[in-house]
This record gives sequence, C-alpha cells and structure tokens, in this order.
Amino acid sequence: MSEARTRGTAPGRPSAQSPARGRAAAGSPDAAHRRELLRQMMLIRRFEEKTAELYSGGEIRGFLHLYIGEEAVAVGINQALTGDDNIVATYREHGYALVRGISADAVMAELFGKATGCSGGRGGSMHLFDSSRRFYGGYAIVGGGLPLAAGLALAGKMRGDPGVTACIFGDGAVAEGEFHETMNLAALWDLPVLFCCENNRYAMGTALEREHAQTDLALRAESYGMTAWPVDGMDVLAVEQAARRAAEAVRAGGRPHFLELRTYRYRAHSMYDPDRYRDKAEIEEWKKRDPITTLADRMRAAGEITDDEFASIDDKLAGEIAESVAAARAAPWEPAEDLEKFVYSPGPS
Amino acid sequence: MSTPQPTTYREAMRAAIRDALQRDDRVFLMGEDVGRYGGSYAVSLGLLEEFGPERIRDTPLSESAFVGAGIGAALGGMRPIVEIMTVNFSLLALDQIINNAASLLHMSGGQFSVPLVIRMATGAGRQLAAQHSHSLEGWYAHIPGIKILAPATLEDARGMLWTALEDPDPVLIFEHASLYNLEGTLAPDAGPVDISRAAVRRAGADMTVIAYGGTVGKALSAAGELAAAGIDAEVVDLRTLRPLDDATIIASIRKTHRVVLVDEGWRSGSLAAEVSARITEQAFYDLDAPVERVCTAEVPIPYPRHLEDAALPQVPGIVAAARRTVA
Amino acid sequence: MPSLGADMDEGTLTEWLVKPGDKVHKGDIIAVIDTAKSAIEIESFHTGIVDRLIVPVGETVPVGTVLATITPPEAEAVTTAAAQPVTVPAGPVTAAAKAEAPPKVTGEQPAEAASPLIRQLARRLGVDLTAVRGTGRAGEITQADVRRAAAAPRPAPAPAPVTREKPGVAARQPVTPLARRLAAELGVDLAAVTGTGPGGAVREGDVRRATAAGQPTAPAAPLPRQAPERAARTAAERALAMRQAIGRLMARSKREIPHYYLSNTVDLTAVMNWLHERNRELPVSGRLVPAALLLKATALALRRVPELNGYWQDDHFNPGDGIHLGVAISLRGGGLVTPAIHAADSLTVAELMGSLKDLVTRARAGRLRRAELTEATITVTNLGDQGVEAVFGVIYPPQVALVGVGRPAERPFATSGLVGARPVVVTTLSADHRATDGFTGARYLTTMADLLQRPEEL
Amino acid sequence: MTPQQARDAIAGALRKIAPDADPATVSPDADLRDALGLDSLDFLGFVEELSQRAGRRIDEDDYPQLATLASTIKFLSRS
Repeated sequence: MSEARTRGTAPGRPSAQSPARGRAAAGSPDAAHRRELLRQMMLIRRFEEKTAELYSGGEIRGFLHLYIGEEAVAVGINQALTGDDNIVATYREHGYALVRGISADAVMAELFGKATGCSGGRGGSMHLFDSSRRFYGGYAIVGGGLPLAAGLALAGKMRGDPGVTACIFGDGAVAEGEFHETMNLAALWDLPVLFCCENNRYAMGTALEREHAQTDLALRAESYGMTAWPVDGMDVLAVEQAARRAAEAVRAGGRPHFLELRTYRYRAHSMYDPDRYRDKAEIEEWKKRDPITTLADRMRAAGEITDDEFASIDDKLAGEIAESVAAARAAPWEPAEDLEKFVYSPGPS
Repeated sequence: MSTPQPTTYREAMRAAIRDALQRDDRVFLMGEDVGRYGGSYAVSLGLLEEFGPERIRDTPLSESAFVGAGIGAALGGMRPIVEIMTVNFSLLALDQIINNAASLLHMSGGQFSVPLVIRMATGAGRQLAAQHSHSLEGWYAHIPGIKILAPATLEDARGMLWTALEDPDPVLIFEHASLYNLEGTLAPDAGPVDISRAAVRRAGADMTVIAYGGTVGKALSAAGELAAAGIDAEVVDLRTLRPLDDATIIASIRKTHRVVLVDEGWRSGSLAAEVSARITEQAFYDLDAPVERVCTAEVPIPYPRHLEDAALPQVPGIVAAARRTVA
Repeated sequence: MPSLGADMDEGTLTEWLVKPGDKVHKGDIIAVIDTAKSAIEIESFHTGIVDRLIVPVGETVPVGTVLATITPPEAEAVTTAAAQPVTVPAGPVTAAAKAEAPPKVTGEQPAEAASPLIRQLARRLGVDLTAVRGTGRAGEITQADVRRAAAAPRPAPAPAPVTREKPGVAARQPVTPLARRLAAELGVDLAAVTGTGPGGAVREGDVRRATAAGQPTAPAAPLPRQAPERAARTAAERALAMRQAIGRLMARSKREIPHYYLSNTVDLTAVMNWLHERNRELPVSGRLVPAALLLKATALALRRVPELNGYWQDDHFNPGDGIHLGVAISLRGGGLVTPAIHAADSLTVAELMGSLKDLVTRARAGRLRRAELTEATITVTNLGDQGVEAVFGVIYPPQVALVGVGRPAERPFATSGLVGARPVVVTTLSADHRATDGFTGARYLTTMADLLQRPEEL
Repeated sequence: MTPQQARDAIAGALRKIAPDADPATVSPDADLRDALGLDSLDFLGFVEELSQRAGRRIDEDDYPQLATLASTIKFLSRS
C-alpha cells in the first residue's frame, strides 16, 4: 500500500529520505538549487522575525501565527508544484504565500491591513489570497480548507485540467470531522489532491499524544485507501523529494496522496500565547535540527556556500524586508466608504 | 405551443435542473441520493440516466465535505448545484456555508467569488418531527455574502435556478417540502425569472399579508376568507429573503397601512422580526395599526399531527390577525 | 510594554532578566510580564547594552510604555554621549506608526492625540481628556496636563434633568403613527378627536372624519357625535392661536430689533420682456411669473452681500449655512406662514418657480415639512399682488433682514433723459441695525437691481 | 365651446385652485382676480386648469381677455 514508509521519524534522527547529496561544486545546478532553497527558508524566517517585532509595536494586529522552525515544509512542498497547481493553506501560511511568489510587499501590506495587501487588506495574516498564483487562501477554521481543496480538485478533474491541489493543514485538523469526510470523498472520487499534514506536534497548546488516540497520522490517512507516508519536515531536501514523488503520483494516477511532515514550531501558537504547555528543553532540542542551519552546514561542508555568501544573502533579505515594511507603512488605507465592498460581486445579478 | 401545461412544483424544479444541465457544461448536481435514488423528494428522478454519474453525483453522507467541495468546484470554474436533503442537515455544513462560501469574496479582497447554488428542502407539515421539519432560512438570511431564495410558485420553481446559477455569488434556494406536490399549469416556454424582487400575489387595499415559501398559499387562502368578510387583503410574496426587496414591502404598507407577517420560522429573531423592523424604520408614519406576526410556536416541531398543526401558522390565525389590524 | 494582542491594554512587569550593563542580543528574553491572560516572556528586538531599566518590578503600565533603554553596540565605539538610546520594545507610537494611524470609522473620543499611557492616567484620575488642553509638542496632552486637570476644581455637576410632571394620571392618548402624521398635516388637534380603534386609539379614519366635520361649509352632521362641533371650534381656535403666535413674534421683533428701512425703484423692462419671450415657448404648466425672477435676484444678491443672510444670536451675527429664502405666504383663512426654499441661489429660475408653486400649494393644504418652517435665513414678502407699491415688513427674529417686493406696474420712468412708461417695481429692505448698517443694505438693494437688468443671467 | 361649457370650465378650474372661493358670488363684469383674491400664482394655476379643460393653449397675451367672468366666457366660447 504505502511506498517506502519510514515510521517514527523523530527529532535528532536523520531522515531516510535525505541522503546528503554528492560533493557538487558551488557552481553546479544542484548547488544553485540548494542555495535557492536556503534563500527561500531564510526569507520566510527573516520576514516573520520582522513581523513579530512589528506586532509588538502595534503596527500589525489581529492574530499572528508564526511559521518559524517549519520553513523546510513550505519550501520543499512548493518545489513540487507548478503554476497549474492550486494551494489551499491554513492561517499559518506566510511561508507558502512567499514561496508561491506573492511578493513580500504584498504580504507585508496585508499584515498591515493596507489596500495594497494581497487580499486588499480585508483578510490580514490569516487570510492571504492571490488568484493569479492559484493561491486559494489561508483558512482559519481548522479543517475548513479540506473540503474546498477536494472541490478544486474535482473541478480540475471534470474540466480535464492538469493541475493538482496541494492542501495544507496541521495535526490538529486530523481530529476534525471535515478531515475524515474529505479523506473519504477524495479517495472515493479519485480526486487529484496532495494532502500535506504539517505535524508540528501541537494543536494550539494540546500535544499530539493528548488529542489523538492514534498518533501515527499517516496511518490514519492510509485507512482511507490512500498512499501516505511520513517525512522529516526539518530537512528541506527530504521534503522536496517526498513532495515531488507524491505530486507526480497524483498527477499520474489522479488519486490523492498524503504526506505527514514532521516538524516543529519554535514560537508560541500565536503572538499572545504564554507557551506554558511545553518544555523549553524540547524547543531547544528541536532547534538543534533547525532546517536553515542544517542545510547551510551541509552546503558549507560541500563547499557550496561560504560564510560571507550566507551573510550576504541575509543582508540582502533584510534590505528587501525593510523596504516592504516601509512600503506597507506608506501604503494607503482603503477608504471607509468602501466598507461594504466585496460582500457581493459588483454588477447586475 | 404556449398553452399552459399541467405540472407540479417538483416537475418544474426538475425541468429547471435539466435546463441548466443542458445550457451549461459546467453545471452539475451533487448531493445525497440525488442519482440512483432519484432525490429524497424525487426532484432529480431520471436525471442520472439522462446525464450520467459525472454530472449527477451521489455523495457520501458528508454534508461538510460535499458542500465544501461544491465551493471548491465553483472556485475552480464549475457551476455546481448542491442538494442538501433538508435544512436540518445543512447545519452539518454550516462551517462551509458561512465561514467559506459567504466570506471568501470579502476576505480575498474581491478575488474569489463563489458561483454556487445550494438547494434544500425546508419546513414542516409532514409529521417528520424535530429533526426534519425546521425552517431556518431566516437564520441564513442573517448572513451577508449569500443570497436566499424561497420559490413559492411553479414559475419561481422553474425560473429561479438558472438566474441563481448565473449569479457570481453563492445562492441558497429553500424549497418548502409541502410544495413539491403543488399542482398547477406552466407555460412550456416558462424560463428564468428575476431573483431580486418581491411579488404582489394578490392586490388589495385594506391590509397587507406578507409571506414567503410554504406560507404564501396559506396567506392567499386567508385573503379569500377575508374578502368574503369584506376585507380586501393584499398578499406579498417575499421570494428573495436576502437581500430583501424593501421597496415592494414599503409600497404595500404605504397603500394599506396595516400588515400581518407570516413566517414559518420561530417568532424570536425571525425573518418576520426583520421585516417588521424595516417597516417601522421606513414606514412608521404610514402605520395605522400595530404590526401583527403569525409565526411558528416556539417549540421544536412535534410529531403528532394535531400538535404540529397547532405549532405552525395556519389560515385561521392569519385571518384573525388580519382582522385585528382593521378592527 | 509590548502589545501582544488587541485585547491587551496593560501589563505588569514581574521580572527583569537583565540588568544595566548587560549585553543583549536580538531575540534574547529580557523580562517577564504578566498580562490579563498569563505571564509572558518578552524578547529584545535589538542587540546592544542595557542602559537603564525604567519600569520597576511589580509596576503595571499601559501598552506602549518604555520599559528599558538599550544602547546599540556601535554607539560604544563612537561616543556614549551621542548614543541614541533605543527604546525596548518599540512602542506603538513610533512616528511612522502614528502618522499612518488607520482612519477612524466612527467618531471615537477625540483623545486620539493622547498616548495610551495618558488615557490610562486620565481614566484613573477621572479626567475627561476632551476637556484638557495639551501643552506638549503639537498640542499633545502630557501627564502634567492631566494631573493639572485632575487638581483643578471641577465644574458643579449639571443639575439633574427636571422631569416634566405629567398632568394628573392622564395616560398618553393612543394614536397610530399614520393618524399622528395626518393630524399634523391637516392641522387637526388630536386631543379633540375621538379614537375608535382598540383601546380608543385614534386612527386614520378618525382624523379624516374630524377634518371633514371641521369644514365650515359642511352640512350639519346628521347624528350624535360630539366630534364635529368640537373640531369646528378647534378650527376657530387654531386661527386665533396662529394670530396670537404671529402677534407675539412680531411684537418681539419690533421690541428687540432696531429696524432700518430702505427702498429702491427697479426698472423691470428687461425682466418682463424676457419672461414674455420665455413664456411664449413654455407649456402653460411651465410658465414663469415675475416673482420667480425676483426671488432668484434676491438670493443671488445675498451671495454678494452675505451680511444680511443669517441670524442675530447671543449678541452677534451668525451667517446662514446656505441661502434659504423664507417666502411669506398668506393663507386663505387668514394668517401667514413663511416656509423656506432651500439653497435658493443654486436653483434655476424654472426650479424656483416649481418650488414656489409647490410651497404655496402645500402651505395652503397644511402640508409643510418641519425643516421648511424653521430654516429660513431671510424672508421675502411679496404683497404686490394685493396692489400695493411697496411693503416695509417686520423682520422674523432671529433673522436680520426682510426683503419686500411691491407690485410690478407701468410708471413714468426716466432713462437717458427721456421719460417713458416702463414696468417698474419697488424693492424694499427691512434690516436689523445691530447686524448691519444702511450702507450694507443699500449695497444689497442696488445689487439686486443690477441683477434684474440681466434676466437671462439669472 | 358653448358659453355653458365655458362657464362650467371656469367653475371647475376655480374650484380646483381656490376651493373656498365661490364664483357664484362674483358679478360677471367684476375683476376676477380682485373679487376672488387670486395672486399671480393662483391666476397662473387658473390659466393652466382652464387651458386643460378647454383643450387649447392660452398665452400671456390672452390674459387681458381673462379679466372678468364675462370676458373669459366670451374668450373661451369664441374658439
């Protein structure tokens, strides 16, 4: 049933799917690719570190859920997607939006609630959208995006579109009825969905073991007759490889696949979260397997990147993000007279 | 060719679905038992044979999943018609209807509209007790972002669906289960109708009865009785419960100055309450009697016939309320 | 004090994890605060040396309060004196954030200029920030301002509103909204109407019956009902009441307002010719009368001499918020109303004509709207139809002027040394000497005369 | 228009614009406006009504012929 299942990928243990690639030279295509993965992960992290600061300063409001620690998942999954594919994400979706190509300016402006944001300022952090990138949004009801992703896949299948729909959700969603209804429907109807479960071990403050009778989430997806396997979500190369295999399988067979991406968020659930439900030592343990450090170290060892180059990427990103912040600050607010726009479509109905 | 033909509400609805499937390849019907079974109210009987299982899709009993899939399919370029057996079951899909369908256009800053139609049976009168009989359309009419229709006539059963499918936003159609057997005649070329205006079903001068869906027939019967007593009642059928057609409502009040609102929803926080508030806001100085309401008693619908009858708005109650307004 | 959620207004500092002189890195936890929800560790967003801890352990401060300052590391190398302390963490009042504050949708308290700290202090001391004058930069309210305001003697509390005593136990008469509106429109005194609705409620029909009965020419009502008689008496009483009201107002005007009067004879040849031409083309229903042009000229002249358009109140002139001409209309049963034509200067002559016809019709049918009766900024009276040459009117307080127009008539009139018969009209001005002097009044009348020489431009 | 039709048209027009005025009390040669207290707007309304009832346009130049009851009847019955 499952291909190459690797049970119990745990922190501290290198993933079977991430063999260190060969000693490619710094100028090789592989090295350039890894550099790009590194840059994308660093973009997400620097961007979010900045948003945390802005949140504390009161410039960003609402809920802000940070992805820091989980960057390898979004970056790796995105590598398997083309412009024809759809993404349905959650409220912790800054990373997906950025790697999908929504500009840092548009995402930052959205967090500021400005009219230039990627959702016109109407959505905020939890509801990033971009129709031109088939980014069907961040959904803030846990499990709420799954049925919709199945529907997108159904439409694609009925229309004969080539794309797959990547559906992102967390371990918390697996306890929701909508998860099980959608697993069943997608498998029953052979819908081309790539289910990506980001298992970061906590549903807000409730640990995996305290909310699931069966904590092997891939196993539960498998019970719907779906190919499913766990992946080391701290290793971007492992994620990329697994995502490519799964996406190709979905494309080829038109059947849904399921990846359980085992990862960890360093930050609290949201900014206003005392984070009392876990041991600080646990966080430190996971930080030892930080996806950015891990990849950078590997590249350094292979001679694919120098400290200076690393610092230069970092500086360049910092500059870009600073510009996004400045642009967001300067951007206009939507006039209050437009308040009731976007409730119904304009024009005759 | 245009001689009206005898038909029923059910057949008119089926003709509307067939017409939509023929007009537009993007249209498909999905829901529980819409295919082989033919629909729990037999609305889609025969369509599976005609259009095949791709377009007449039987779903698992997963209201959230198939309503959500309808939303996704609409986002993905299709024009789904999702059938939910009865309004009570739609509560299982409430997250999808309200948090997604109604909100997507807004939270995406206008990027994603959801051209979806959801049909469901509503209402009591068939001794189906408290989990198959409620009238929650007024509740849905509270939600911005969706449109709510209540066809009460054969013309509307035949004509509202296509207009709803052409609407870029989600539309919910509530079909009162007692209407499916309603008989009447319909022009063979009957087609789409507007979904934005209320309709005056009977013109009158002395007072107005406002009803919708399953209670329009009762309102018209009451108007007949009132006419015999020398009271000339006007009957307004709301047709579209959201957005409400204030203009037609208020014009009638300005004419008759007296009104009875009939609503199969419970009185507290009902659609009738909303209409009453709008009348007070917009036509206060035209009222010559307090607004009267005839609503369902505030109990879950009971099983025994006599108690169910007692719970629902009935003709004598409408007549009595109308008489109070002109007493 | 960092803001960690929209529902957080303040926090209590429970522990400092650093002390002055410590080196901190961006991301280091430097303190623990207690919020309404729980204890939260807070991080530094800057790298540098802790300069000073400002908020002591145990103190509760509003969001945005500076907790400590950190000197950036570069500053050490340069000079400590020039070091720009960095506030930690950045409060919500950074210049950029403030300048770009979101537009307020509703009229919130105008205390936006005050920082959260100030608002908090004001709340604690019971000071109304709207009443505090800021002495800080750009008029910002400072802590000292609030403390001063708290120390200042408070104005005596407003006396409790006097509740009007209800006469006896007379319950409020039930009247339907429609009946109430009709009664107002038809001038029916509701107290004299017998209600026939449930609980004696007065309804539409009751009011209509009362007015029908009230007409003098109506045949004596055949049967019982006290109502007809009472309504008839009411009509007479109403006429008297109106007379008394006019009397009181005019007496007050003459008592309080030092009137001065001016008059001017105006050649109407151009006006009459223009009207004649226009009316030849217009349908009968669109036909114009000279009064329409005279009103337009009256209104336009006020644009140029706005000192006459407005009210004398509290010993000074308040200009009107537009040119709303009160038009004196005599009622057939006697009496007078002066409903207003709003923004008369912006209406075309045809629109003015329409408004005038409409007002006269409605005034005589008793269907004027409240705003029309209260908002005139000046009054125009046109007794010309009664055949008088000139009318010197009494000003409607608190207005400051009244324009009179006599009867247009053919009179010998000299132009360029030649005497000929020409249509002329005498325009007059009664004005309040407290608000203007004769010079202004004269300027007004000549302006009006000039305007009437070019009717096509009106 | 016969003189009787003209008389009816005048009475109808007057009832409409000055319901409280009684044309029966006005002598045929008295000035209509003075006798009934019609101001220029009333008179315009009168002309408007009359023109409608008579089915013909009445110009300002015709006004002098509408001075009295008698002249008005004559004016209307001429056409």
